[in-house]
Amino acid sequence: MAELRTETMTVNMGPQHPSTHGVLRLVLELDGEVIQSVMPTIGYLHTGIEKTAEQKKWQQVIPLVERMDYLGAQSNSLAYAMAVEKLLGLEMPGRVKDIRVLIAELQRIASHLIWLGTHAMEIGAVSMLFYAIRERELLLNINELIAGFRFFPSYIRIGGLREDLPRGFHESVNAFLDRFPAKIDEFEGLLTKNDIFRRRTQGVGVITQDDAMNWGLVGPILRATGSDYDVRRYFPYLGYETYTFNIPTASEGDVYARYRVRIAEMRESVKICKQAISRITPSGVWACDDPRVVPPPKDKVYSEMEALIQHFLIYSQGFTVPAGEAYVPIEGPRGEHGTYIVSDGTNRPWRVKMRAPSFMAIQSLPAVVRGGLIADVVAVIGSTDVVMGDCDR
Amino acid sequence: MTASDIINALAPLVPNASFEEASSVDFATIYVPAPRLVETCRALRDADGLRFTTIIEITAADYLPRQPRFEVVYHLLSISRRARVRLKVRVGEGDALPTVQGIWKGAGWLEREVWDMFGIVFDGHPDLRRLLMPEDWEGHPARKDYPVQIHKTAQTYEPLEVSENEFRANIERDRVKRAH
Amino acid sequence: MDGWLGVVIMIALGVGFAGVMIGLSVLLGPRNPTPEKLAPYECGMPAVGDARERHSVKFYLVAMIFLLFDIEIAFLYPWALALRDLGWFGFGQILTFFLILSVGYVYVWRKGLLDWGPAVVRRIRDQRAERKVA
Amino acid sequence: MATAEAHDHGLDPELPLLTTTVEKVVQWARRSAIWPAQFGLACCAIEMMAMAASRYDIARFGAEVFRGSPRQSDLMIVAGRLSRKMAPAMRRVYDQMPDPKWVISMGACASIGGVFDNYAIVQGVDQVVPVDVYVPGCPPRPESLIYGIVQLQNKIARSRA
Repeated sequence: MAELRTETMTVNMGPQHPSTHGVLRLVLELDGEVIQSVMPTIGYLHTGIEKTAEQKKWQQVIPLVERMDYLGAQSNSLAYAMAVEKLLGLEMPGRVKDIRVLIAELQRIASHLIWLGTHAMEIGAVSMLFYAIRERELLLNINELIAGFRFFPSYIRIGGLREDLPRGFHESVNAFLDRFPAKIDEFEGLLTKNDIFRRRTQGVGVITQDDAMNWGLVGPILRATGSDYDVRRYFPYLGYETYTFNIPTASEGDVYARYRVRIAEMRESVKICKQAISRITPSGVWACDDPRVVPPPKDKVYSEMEALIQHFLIYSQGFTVPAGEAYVPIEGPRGEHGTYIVSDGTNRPWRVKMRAPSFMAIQSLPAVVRGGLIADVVAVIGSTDVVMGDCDR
Repeated sequence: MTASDIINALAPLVPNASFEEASSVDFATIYVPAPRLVETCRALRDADGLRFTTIIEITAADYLPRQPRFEVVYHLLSISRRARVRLKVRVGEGDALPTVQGIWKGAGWLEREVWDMFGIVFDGHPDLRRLLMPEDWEGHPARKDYPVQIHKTAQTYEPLEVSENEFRANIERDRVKRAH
Repeated sequence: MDGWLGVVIMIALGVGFAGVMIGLSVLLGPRNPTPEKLAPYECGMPAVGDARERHSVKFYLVAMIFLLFDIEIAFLYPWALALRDLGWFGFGQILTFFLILSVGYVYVWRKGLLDWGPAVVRRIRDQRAERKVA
Repeated sequence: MATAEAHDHGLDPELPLLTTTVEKVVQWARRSAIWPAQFGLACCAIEMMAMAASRYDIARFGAEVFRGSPRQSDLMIVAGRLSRKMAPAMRRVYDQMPDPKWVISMGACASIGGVFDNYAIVQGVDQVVPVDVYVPGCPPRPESLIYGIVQLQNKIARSRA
């Protein structure tokens, strides 16, 4: 067919769209169905969290930071808490570290489940959404156990945890960990060898390894291109070096490779959780012993004068963090999370900036999708696991 | 890799540049003079001993009472060397920084966000527009002298239809050149 | 003539059901056509360009090909009904009919009209690569 | 102030023959198959998905069909924080929904701006669209959203056709 010069059509894949994982606007320039160029516009969920965080005390910023990347809420608060603890120079006892590893890995599984559900649904496997969310409900039950709240438990605090583990925590986590690998096999049975899914995802949205590095896409996207960079392995924190797990990678760098990497990551997370839960004693120390930061246990507050004063000081005035800046990277579900905080020595942060992996993923979208079809845009957005709260902050 | 190692490694590549080592609790932090920024970044990325191939983050902080007012912060990562570095550049009100988008493609939007939030212009940036705020927004919200709450009712009027060249003209109009 | 009663009832039911549903919604539904409501919907944004633009030729070509082969199938129905008494002669006729149309099918295939999905994308990419090389 | 004009659900006034029973039937039909438009903004959207999924199944109340385009939906669940840049888009989507239409403001951020009292968030969706039911919570549990939808259904049953 001779190359007919056709006028391109500009179509808005706008903020209110079922498959843009939130409020992302893509202005597509189309020749027939082949995409000539994409111009993403973000900011439709810009919440000014960093500005609000500058008005709050250190401990009050945790609920704000959790609502940035609402699918990886616990990994956000973990990144923020560790950054502040590094400035304070606090060292967490072993048990607190293990509990934090367990919570971060459970959060990764929950985030990957939502990714799997919505990604497969957008490609056509609608029932995957219901299977994935059913498993996620069990994880939300565990969140309810530790904090009474399904979605943003705020269980990780600066200086340790909110309180000790509740009764029945070990049983419910072990029940989930025993049941979940069979569920992953069931999901894989549905999708991995499914010819429609493979035809829609293989060879689509290919990102090369040095492109991924150049775009700053450190995370599952980079691991799908062959590099085994994972913050848990390259810059270990919370004692990750003492856990035995491997880093799943793929080499093609397309949508199907990212799918395989995340599914294998879920299996690795189950392995880490099993090792973590076996180390954690049902009750024990749940915070570091710095009286300026960690409030005293409730019964002491009612009986002793000093504890009452300490409790009052912490919750009225907050604590001061020595001046300086810190950035502690952790491996969130979408890639490297980290909070760059600047403190001027008062009880309020001077600057809080969360590093957003989804921001970098959307930025690289035009280069990845050019020349593909409209349906490929949907598959690529799904595979980069973009969360608009994380991108717009 | 401590800050002094990096400065020594950079010395031959970026001749007589005044790097300052800053104290930090986590990883190497270096103050870079604004005119030498692009050379330093290119050297950091390409030099064998450094290989900082990944841009992690570009952000800024507004230290209002202090002059020069802003500090633009670049976080870089070297996967092969397992090293991180934080470059800091002091920028005054209304000054401009050269863009590093030529070195890392990931820097494009990060600089657009710093321009949108702090009003720091990046020279040579191909598409410097507002990123997070609406196109017709006045003021740069993340500055310390910008109020947290601006009691303004939500503006909901928008034209019903926009022709394609109007759409492109709007984009062109919002693009910031180094004019002001 | 007796067979036609069933057809008439079926048509009456179909038209009746559709008519009642649309009639009810026209009768009972409130109507206030504001200009925003009548504007083309583009995901909440002002529509870029108007809807009646020059579409790519590929859409029309595929429509024509569909028309062609759909009518071909339509001819099969009466043939299938009368297959018993047509016998081998009828079978021969349909075979020539198919041969002629399959020539058209092969032509369309070789011309690349049918590859709509990734094949088009790969071909465009190769052409672009060649142009870059040349 | 975008006047939160009461969008009329009124029927054609020229139809004198409408008796209360027909009105009751019409209201029953409208409320038992209320199709929400997909207007998920932020974290509440994930809880809305959890509500539509198998554990808190909203299909029991006839509202599980989440339509992608506002043309086929008659309920807009504003799930999440509405930023100033998104307000015109939301008003446009609301205008393009056919009458009769209702709005549920899900979550504290949509209702009053929630924890984000700053320049970027519209402090309450009722500045942009007339809201019928406010569901508190950040994010509200799926049960409380279902309770909100049931309250809306009662409201439809009470209101004139």
